[in-house]
Amino acid sequence: MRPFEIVGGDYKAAQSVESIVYNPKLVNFRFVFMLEVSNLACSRGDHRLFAGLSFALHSGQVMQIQGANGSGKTSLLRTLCGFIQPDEGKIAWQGVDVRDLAEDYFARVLYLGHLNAIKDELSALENLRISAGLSGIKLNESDAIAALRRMGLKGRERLPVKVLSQGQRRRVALARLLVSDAVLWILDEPLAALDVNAVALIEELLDEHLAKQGMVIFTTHQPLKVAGVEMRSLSLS
Amino acid sequence: MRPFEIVGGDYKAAQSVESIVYNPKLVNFRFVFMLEVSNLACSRGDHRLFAGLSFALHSGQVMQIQGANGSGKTSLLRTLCGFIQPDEGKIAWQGVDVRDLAEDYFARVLYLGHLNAIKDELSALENLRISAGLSGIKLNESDAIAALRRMGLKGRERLPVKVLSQGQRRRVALARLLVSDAVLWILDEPLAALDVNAVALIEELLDEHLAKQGMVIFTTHQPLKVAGVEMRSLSLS
Amino acid sequence: MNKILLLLIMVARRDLVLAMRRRADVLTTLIFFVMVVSLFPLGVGPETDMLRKMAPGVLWVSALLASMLSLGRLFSADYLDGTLEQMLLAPQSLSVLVLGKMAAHWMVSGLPLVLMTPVLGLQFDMPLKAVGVLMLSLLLGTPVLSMIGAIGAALTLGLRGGGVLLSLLVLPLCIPVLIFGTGAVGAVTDGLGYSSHLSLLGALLVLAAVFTPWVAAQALRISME
Amino acid sequence: MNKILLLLIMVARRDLVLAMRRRADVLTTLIFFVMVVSLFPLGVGPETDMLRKMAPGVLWVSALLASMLSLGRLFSADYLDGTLEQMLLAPQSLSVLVLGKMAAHWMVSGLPLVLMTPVLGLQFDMPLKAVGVLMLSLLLGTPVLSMIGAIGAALTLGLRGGGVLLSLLVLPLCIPVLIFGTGAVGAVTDGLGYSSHLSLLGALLVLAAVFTPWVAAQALRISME
Amino acid sequence: MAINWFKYSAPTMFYPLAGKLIPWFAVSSAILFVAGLYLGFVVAPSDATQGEFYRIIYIHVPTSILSMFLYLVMAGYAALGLIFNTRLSAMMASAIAPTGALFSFIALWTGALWGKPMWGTWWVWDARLTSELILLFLYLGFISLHASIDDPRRADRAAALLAIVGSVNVPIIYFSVKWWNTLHQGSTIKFSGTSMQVTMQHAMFTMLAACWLYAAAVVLSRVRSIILERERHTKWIAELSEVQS
Amino acid sequence: MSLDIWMRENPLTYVWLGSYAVAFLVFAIEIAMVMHKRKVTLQQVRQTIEVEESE
Ligand code: HEM
Ligand SMILES: Nc1ncnc2c1ncn2[C@@H]1O[C@H](COP(=O)(O)OP(=O)(O)OP(=O)(O)O)[C@@H](O)[C@H]1O
Ligand SMILES: Nc1ncnc2c1ncn2[C@@H]1O[C@H](COP(=O)(O)OP(=O)(O)OP(=O)(O)O)[C@@H](O)[C@H]1O
Ligand SMILES: [Mg+2]
Ligand SMILES: [Mg+2]
Repeated sequence: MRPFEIVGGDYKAAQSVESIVYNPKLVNFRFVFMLEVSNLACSRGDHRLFAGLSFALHSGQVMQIQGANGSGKTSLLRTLCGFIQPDEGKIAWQGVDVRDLAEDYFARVLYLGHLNAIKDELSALENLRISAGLSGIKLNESDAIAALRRMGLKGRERLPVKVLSQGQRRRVALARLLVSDAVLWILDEPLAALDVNAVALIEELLDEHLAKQGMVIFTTHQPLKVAGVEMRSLSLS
Repeated sequence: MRPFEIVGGDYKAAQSVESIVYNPKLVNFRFVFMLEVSNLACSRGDHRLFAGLSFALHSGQVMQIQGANGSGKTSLLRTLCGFIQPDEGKIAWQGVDVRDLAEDYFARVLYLGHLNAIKDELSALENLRISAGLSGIKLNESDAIAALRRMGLKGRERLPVKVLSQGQRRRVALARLLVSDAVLWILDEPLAALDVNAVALIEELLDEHLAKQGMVIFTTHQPLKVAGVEMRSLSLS
Repeated sequence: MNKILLLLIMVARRDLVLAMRRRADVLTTLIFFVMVVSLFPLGVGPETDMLRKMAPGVLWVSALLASMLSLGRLFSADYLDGTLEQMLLAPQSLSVLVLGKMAAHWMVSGLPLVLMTPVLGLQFDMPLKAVGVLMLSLLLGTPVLSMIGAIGAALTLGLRGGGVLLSLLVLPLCIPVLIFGTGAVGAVTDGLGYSSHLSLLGALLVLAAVFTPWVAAQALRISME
Repeated sequence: MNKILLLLIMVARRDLVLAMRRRADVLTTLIFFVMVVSLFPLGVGPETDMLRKMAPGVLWVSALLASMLSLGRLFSADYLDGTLEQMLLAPQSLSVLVLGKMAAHWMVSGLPLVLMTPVLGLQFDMPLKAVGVLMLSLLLGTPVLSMIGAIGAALTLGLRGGGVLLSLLVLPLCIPVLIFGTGAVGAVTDGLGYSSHLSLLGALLVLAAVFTPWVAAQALRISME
Repeated sequence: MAINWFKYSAPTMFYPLAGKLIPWFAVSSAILFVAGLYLGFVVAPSDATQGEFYRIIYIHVPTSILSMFLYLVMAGYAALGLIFNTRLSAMMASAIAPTGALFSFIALWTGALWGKPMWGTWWVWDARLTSELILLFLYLGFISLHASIDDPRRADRAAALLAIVGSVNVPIIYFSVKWWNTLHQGSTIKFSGTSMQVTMQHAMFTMLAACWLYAAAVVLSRVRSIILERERHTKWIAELSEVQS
Repeated sequence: MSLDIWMRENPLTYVWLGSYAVAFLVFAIEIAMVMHKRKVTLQQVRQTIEVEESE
């Protein structure tokens, strides 16, 4: 199986390389991507959460959004995903406004919010395969099981998710990281409810993703270390 | 205002001291309480989570339940609350089986689970007053506001909870700790979604509660320190 | 006793506040009722005679539907956000809490319908006396619907295998209410005595008020395990 | 094209699997339908002539209400657990996803009613030909109800008063379907041609299939903000 | 020189303009109401078949027509707001809705009152009546949806979508109801054949104009409040004289 | 029945009271509501401005 390789420097060419049967473990985003945020402002209700926010994130970089409870971290991440219309400012992917790119941008993004996006009635296995399907990846059963095992869910793959513990549910959601081909990971408190082993695993996953030139933006109130690259951080007041 | 004082050694006498207009800050449980768990066993589905679990907790003591994701911490806490019937074993409060005590035991317990038990449509203020009302405490508005302010929710007291951030919602739920007269606090990951300031506040609250001879059982995957008393810990495999 | 009453009022008020938070809420239940009632002529055709005969049945069925539709939220919201756990842990009788919730549900979804009935009755060209009896029968019957419905709502909370069977059991329980309710109106238009129907409804109401809170409370405990 | 079809099937299958997991949901829609239809003879009285005349209207209104009853869950479960966010982020057309969900909803809440119709029609002593036309009209009409309903469900996402507000928005929009549907049956019992009614229903179906997925997708984007 | 229409689509410009227009609309509406009532009740003769009862027409028809017209206007503004993302259009739409609903309520009420002496019943399930009732439901749906959503921007957009879908549906509803009804009941009690007398026409048009002006005045005044409410954090609001006093 | 008789005897009163009086009452209520809303909004706006200035 050939890995999914994008070697050109042209964005449109990169866009057209699609639906290759691929092995996520071998993916290497050799193409250089860039997310550029300029002068972003967002308010909820009467509160102005942030304004004049500008930064750029390139392939292989990781950024932590810091801030107290209610400072607007989640709102920022959701704005980056396009759920919230910013009051002002622009978010550009490869220089193009993400609202114009729409689905072409979404295909590059993996978002994991406070909510796990899993169905209580379905098993971990079904959940993972369906959410992969939604992001356009056909995942066969054995790959899915392998991913769940790596997340420490051995023996729980076929239980309905509603009987799992809080941490196990979060692990099911996080298993998407293992099977996704997205470049930009947007993670909102990925460590919530996880025990120490799981935290170490997530750190490992981030390292792997960054090593193959992925990009990560995340928030967390717990300490999280990445090896190899410098972690940038952005503080919301 | 006189604090709520129980000075006798007789359980029944303690039970009859009820509905005194009281100031939670002055409460001091001088009566010695005891929770006794003997030979407890619990299984969910085909999994035996724990068996032969025995311990006793006295006034002024704190215990952390430790264990990996899915090891049964939440199940244990819910068993202690009486939501789950144990397979074997007994839970006794002051030597009496809690199932026989029923409401008399519930009046002593404050449980905070993974779920916040707050209503999205109501404001933080209304939520707090209602949940206090449910546990039999009449809370006037200024006390409730004071409690919410202490939880760092100044200016958000009257917003519908659904617009609050994840951490702010958790703080609303935790504000119950400030207004409750329960002896035994059962806290399931109280630190989830909280920022560092809030974690420090919770530690402070636990110290206060223990200092006035309360009891605490909690789980957490994050480090948490209590001053003054030795923290006991129980590991589920 | 006094304490129990206070608790009941507190719980009911909480649910009413929740409902009133959207002032449109109560109004929409009402409009729903009006709309369902108006749909039937559209389906059946505009012949006045037939419509007049159908009227009590249509109004009763619509009232049943209106209260059914809002039943789903009775416990499930509390279940999903964890409030129900806290209620089970409350140091007071769970039955009283449940009764409070039932009362609030009726005030939001039953009472407004009763008050709206005269207008709709006139749309169907019902005689005035029949409208009066219809209102009375609804006044006695809709609380029973809320109470029986609460049992169903409590049982369908956990929804494992047994849920299906149980919801099957609850729906037919509402039939007697419907039969007595429409029977009373039928009797008055036929010139017969309607008081026996109404007193039967009253008996159902008393019976329901005594037993359903306890049953629903037990159902809740079962569903929560 | 092929890819879109695959996606559509995947989404629909997912929703069907979910519905089957909670079999109670499917059954309650059906039971609700049967109950409402059967309640009418109880409320209206046993005159065969009148019942026969009412039958198509009653069946249609009940079908409309039954599909309304299950609409609340169409998106709200996905909304509450965060799946909807993921759907908005899917690198495929949201309209197709929505169409898939509509199809699944119809198969769960519309199709069973159509299949149940003959039994209920005979209960009302309808002539066989009328029952056939009724089934056909339901077959064409219930998908439109699901589609229009989906718009309402998307607009009321996450709002309190969901179910009832939803019906308030959707029921007026569904009236043409109801009228053409019952009109077809009325025409056949009056010995007139029914094909024009059915072809109008068909036209509504095509129109709805073309526009509603897009509208509902827009509504979802608005509601998620 | 071309007029810059977009100039007045900014709330800053529209607010004072509306303030200036409202008194004119209000006063001329009042005058026309008085004139219309005079024409209708004093000048116009009583009808041959309906006697005095027909005089309900002078309030019934204008309100009926306006209730339908206002829905179109509302949907139009809503569509503008949705497509061009102009703040003012959405505010106009939500300002029109209550007035439209009240007009359709009055149309229903006066119609019912007319029905009693003419048809002997308050209500029949006639095509016109039924579609007017549905129109009221559509208005109420718009208002309820708007009121149920806290965030005004989201409320505007959601309600706009509903209004547009509704406006597509209104003609379908009208024709379906009309067709459904004619199966059972021929055209009944309208002014069969007899063309309306000239004075009656004058009276009716006067009343129509009065109602129209009234609606304009009320809607503009309501939209001014909405502008104030929505823009209360901006500087130009703080500088308004009525705010500072 | 009694309404029918009264109606036939006093058609103009019926028309006036029934439709015009109700219609103008509705208009009056709407006007009052609009004016009340303006008053309340102005108050609200002044309040927010005060709060913002004090911050
Ligand atoms: C609740 C009952 C009624 C409702 C909802 C209603 C509704 C309407 C509506 C919506 C219109 C405007 C139609 C148009 O401009 O094309 C209208 C016009 C009219 N209505 Fe009614 N109506 C009712 C009862 C009556 C009654 C009882 C009469 C007389 C016996 C009547 C006589 C008229 C006349 C003469 C017009 C003007 C016709 C025209 O210009 O085309 N209406 N009505
Ligand atoms: N309608 C509103 N009115 C006022 N304030 C609002 C409104 N909606 C949201 N907010 C505020 O906006 C902020 C949203 O914060 P957000 O969820 O982005 O925080 P966060 O940084 O993710 O916090 P956490 O660490 O707790 O998850 C909160 O402070 C909330 O109170
Ligand atoms: N029906 C069932 N069949 C099999 N296993 C089950 C069933 N129900 C629950 N379990 C298992 O029971 C355990 C419940 O654990 P519990 O929620 O108590 O864990 P926890 O220690 O609180 O974990 P966390 O730290 O993730 O919150 C999980 O491992 C779950 O997989
Ligand atoms: Mg957050
Ligand atoms: Mg747990």
